[in-house]
Amino acid sequence: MNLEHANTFHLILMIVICATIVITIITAKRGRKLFIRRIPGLSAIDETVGRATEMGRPMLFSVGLGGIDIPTLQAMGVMSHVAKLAARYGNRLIVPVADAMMVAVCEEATREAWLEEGKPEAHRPEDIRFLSGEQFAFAAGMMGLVIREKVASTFLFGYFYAESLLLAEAGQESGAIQVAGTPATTQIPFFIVSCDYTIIGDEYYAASAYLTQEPTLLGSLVGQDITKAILLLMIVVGTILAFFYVEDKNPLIQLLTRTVGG
Amino acid sequence: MNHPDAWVIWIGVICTLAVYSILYRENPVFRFFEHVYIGLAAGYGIFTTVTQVLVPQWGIPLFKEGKWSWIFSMLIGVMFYFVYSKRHVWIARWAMALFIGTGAGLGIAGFVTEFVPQMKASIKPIWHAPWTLNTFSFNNLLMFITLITVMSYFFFSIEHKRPVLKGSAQTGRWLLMIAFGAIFGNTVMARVSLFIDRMQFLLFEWLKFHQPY
Amino acid sequence: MMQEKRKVFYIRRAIFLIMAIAVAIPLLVKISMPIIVSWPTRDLYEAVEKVPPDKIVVISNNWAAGTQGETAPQTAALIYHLAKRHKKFALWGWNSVQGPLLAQQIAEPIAQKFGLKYGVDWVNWGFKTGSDQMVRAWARDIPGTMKEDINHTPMSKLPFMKNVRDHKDIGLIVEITGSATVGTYIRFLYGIYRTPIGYGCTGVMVPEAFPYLDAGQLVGMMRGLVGAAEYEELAGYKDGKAGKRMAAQSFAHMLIIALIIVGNAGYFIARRRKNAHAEGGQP
Amino acid sequence: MLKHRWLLWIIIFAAVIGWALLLFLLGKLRSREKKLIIIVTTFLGGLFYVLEFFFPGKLHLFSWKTVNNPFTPFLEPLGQAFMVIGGFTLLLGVINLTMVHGGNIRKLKKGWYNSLAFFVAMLAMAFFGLWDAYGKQTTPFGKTAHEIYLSLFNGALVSLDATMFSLLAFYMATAAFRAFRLRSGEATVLVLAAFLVMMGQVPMGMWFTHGLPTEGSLSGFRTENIAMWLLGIISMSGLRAVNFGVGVGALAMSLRLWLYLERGAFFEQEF
Repeated sequence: MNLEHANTFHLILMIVICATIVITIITAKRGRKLFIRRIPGLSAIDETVGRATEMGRPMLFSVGLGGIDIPTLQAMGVMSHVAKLAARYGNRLIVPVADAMMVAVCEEATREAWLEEGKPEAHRPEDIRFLSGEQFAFAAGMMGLVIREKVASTFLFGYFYAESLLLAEAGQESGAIQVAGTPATTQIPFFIVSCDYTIIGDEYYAASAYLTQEPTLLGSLVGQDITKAILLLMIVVGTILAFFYVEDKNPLIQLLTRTVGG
Repeated sequence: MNHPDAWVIWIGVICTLAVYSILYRENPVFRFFEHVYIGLAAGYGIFTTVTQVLVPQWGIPLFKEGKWSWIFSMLIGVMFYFVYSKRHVWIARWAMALFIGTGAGLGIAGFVTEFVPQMKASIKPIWHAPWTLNTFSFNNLLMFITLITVMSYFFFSIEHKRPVLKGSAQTGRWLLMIAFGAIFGNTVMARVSLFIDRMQFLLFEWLKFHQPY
Repeated sequence: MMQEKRKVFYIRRAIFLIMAIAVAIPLLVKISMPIIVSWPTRDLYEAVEKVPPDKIVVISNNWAAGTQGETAPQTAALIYHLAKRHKKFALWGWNSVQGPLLAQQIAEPIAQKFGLKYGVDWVNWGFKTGSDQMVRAWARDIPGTMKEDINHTPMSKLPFMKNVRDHKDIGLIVEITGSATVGTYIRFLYGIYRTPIGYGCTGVMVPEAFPYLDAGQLVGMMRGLVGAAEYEELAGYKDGKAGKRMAAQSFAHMLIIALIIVGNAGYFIARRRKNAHAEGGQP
Repeated sequence: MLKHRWLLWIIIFAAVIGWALLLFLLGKLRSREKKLIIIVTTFLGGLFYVLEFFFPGKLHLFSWKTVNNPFTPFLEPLGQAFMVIGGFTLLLGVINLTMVHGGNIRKLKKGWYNSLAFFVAMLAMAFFGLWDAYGKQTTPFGKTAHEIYLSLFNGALVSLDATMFSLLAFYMATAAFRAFRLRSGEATVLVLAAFLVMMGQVPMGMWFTHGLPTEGSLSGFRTENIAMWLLGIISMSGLRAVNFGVGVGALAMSLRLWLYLERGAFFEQEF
């Protein structure tokens, strides 16, 4: 919990994990064919964009409440995919933002998406809407936005807290198709009850690989799988060792405790 | 706030009712108060940023204590504003890159600090010496099964068709749904309690109803 | 289709209205609600009862205004019990500056009611910065770490501190918190000295606490507001805030449960009708 | 640190000019070179935190010398610096809001008065708050400013926050009504778990099983015990398993960003 520095065990573990991920990325880049199973929630993204286009109503993509950090940058990856689709089909994409620094990042990412589709003049910077850095002021603003702009589809990706259900219910109220995913695990139940498609757990971090089919990202995904297998194996071995646990006097357990630390 | 002024209560009541009006439908009153709310929050953001960050953490070290190197944190901050310039947008990107890099570095360190203790906590004896009925823990067995099966559901690079993995992933999904249901139920208490709070404010502080308890 | 939409619209508003009424009525009309005490709260109560008279109870207030809806009634119920039994207790906190201050506001009227003297029967050590290292040092030397109380009175001037030196003088520590702080006590007090630790936390934190409880690292726990209400019931605290809200809380929960049942009944009826219709439509 | 005040101003002035000059000169570089600068910056930014963490707190070199972690002393000032940099980006949000709402007012779009209300609220809150913190408080105006600040904060902002938060109680009720249908096996267990936990948390729900003994194996069927068991055993380990995956995903993403392996929104474009 209050680990200040890594010990040798942590260092070795991290070297193994990082090497695994980097190696799978490199082999994937060299052209190894990789398989990724179907992830229903992610397959729905393209379809959701298509429906908004048919209805001729705008889409809304929220990247959550985070600043420039890992979960939010992953949401940005999905956002730029959706932005490219929006640019291709000539649709509007409204991006409510809750962090001042993210205004700049979102502005950049959307502009790039429109540029890549060859329509830089169609990019509307005024659709990047900073609402508020305060949790519930942001929620109020976004609820109003969803209902007033009559958005046809909403995407809720990124780090959300208690406001998750407010945002999703506003979309539900206005009849939008909603796709949501968050690494904040305790908020997932609220997305499940009020969104059409929910991306659960680390499907969230698989999203950009799945959507772009970029070899680098697919390779990374395979590396993640191997890493999870390593962690799983460690837990299994640890649990088997724990069969020999005698109160807290067993040297094996003590050794384990000392190496794993924490 | 033990004896708030009458008009503070009235402001509170108007704000409360305006927000609850969205329960009927989006309406001009809600819209007005939504804008007021965002305005107040923005103003409060300016206020806290100045009083808690810019003055004590930057202004005082720089101007009062003469630590001149703090000027650079302002210069880096200003770089973000180049996002509005098409030609110089790379300057903003440069500043963003610094934040992305630190975010990544913290992410790598954070993995160890967050998950190694959790891994240790997941290793629990299911049945330990002297291996009698008393030392067998059904709960620990169940926790172990939940952990394994749920993790197996999240393997992406293998098709969930092989019998063992299929069974495990399916079990994992069911257990995950139980977990989500329980979390939903657990959150109800906290949210309802917040609403009771508001209701007490409206009934007793504003309408001055007699408190029966 | 349009009619279906209208129906959904009205049902939704009806639910909102019923919800508001379900909460308002038990607040306006006294509805007595038998409080059933769950075992973690009972265990905590009994652990407090068992503290020997020569030892003190420490209430660690690592909560702040944001979670006071749940944590303040817990603190009040606990202090009421301690004051009623004339057990010596100390307040402090190291996670939030507000915690010990808010606890002081709770403790003063209760102590006055039972004629307890500040500095003799109870103290407030105030807020101390630092976490793990400070708590470790504190366990070895309480007056040395604290130096002065919340009113800046030196420890040596407080009669309460005469027999309080280190962890051996603590009969029980109750951690009341809205964030993940209890681990520090479990590792450095229970882990090293086997000092009993009690716990009061917000409802959303209950799942994380359960393994500690199961392993005996925590002697008992108040789970959110309902835990506070149960403790009030055990301690006989009639003016407690949590108990008064339990009727409204129960009504709201039961309403949601009823809604689930009604929703499903409607769903199954509609499905059966649809099936029957489909069968009827077959040539 | 500095003896003369004017020296400080000269240094600040020189730093600003030097910085502008540096940016101007770097602007002359070709876009590939600029890209390289950005990649290196990202790497260095991450490298510091990685080294700081993986370098032991105290390194014992065969007992003849002990080296303290050389990076840890910089951790706090660096954190403070990042906070200050973040503080300076504050206006990005304000500019965005001003452009949107200013546009509404200028063009007298439908609902322009809402935008006006936004400006009034923002300026009032910031002005009276800052006056309360830094202005003269003893003057009559100072006292009024204090009063206005407090009523804006306690009366309006706190109520708005609390009320927005409490809307969740309503939405949870409708969401439960609408979505908790026993359509499939998975949905059924989800609903049952939510149902039991809700029961086990209020006196009325616990009352249904209060006849069961408090001790022994039957006590496990009391609603409060079922609720705690669901939360403490299945929820806790289920969420932990999900979090392992999420953590690994975040780690992989961190690695990709750090080592310039990410293909996403950021490093693609030529300048």
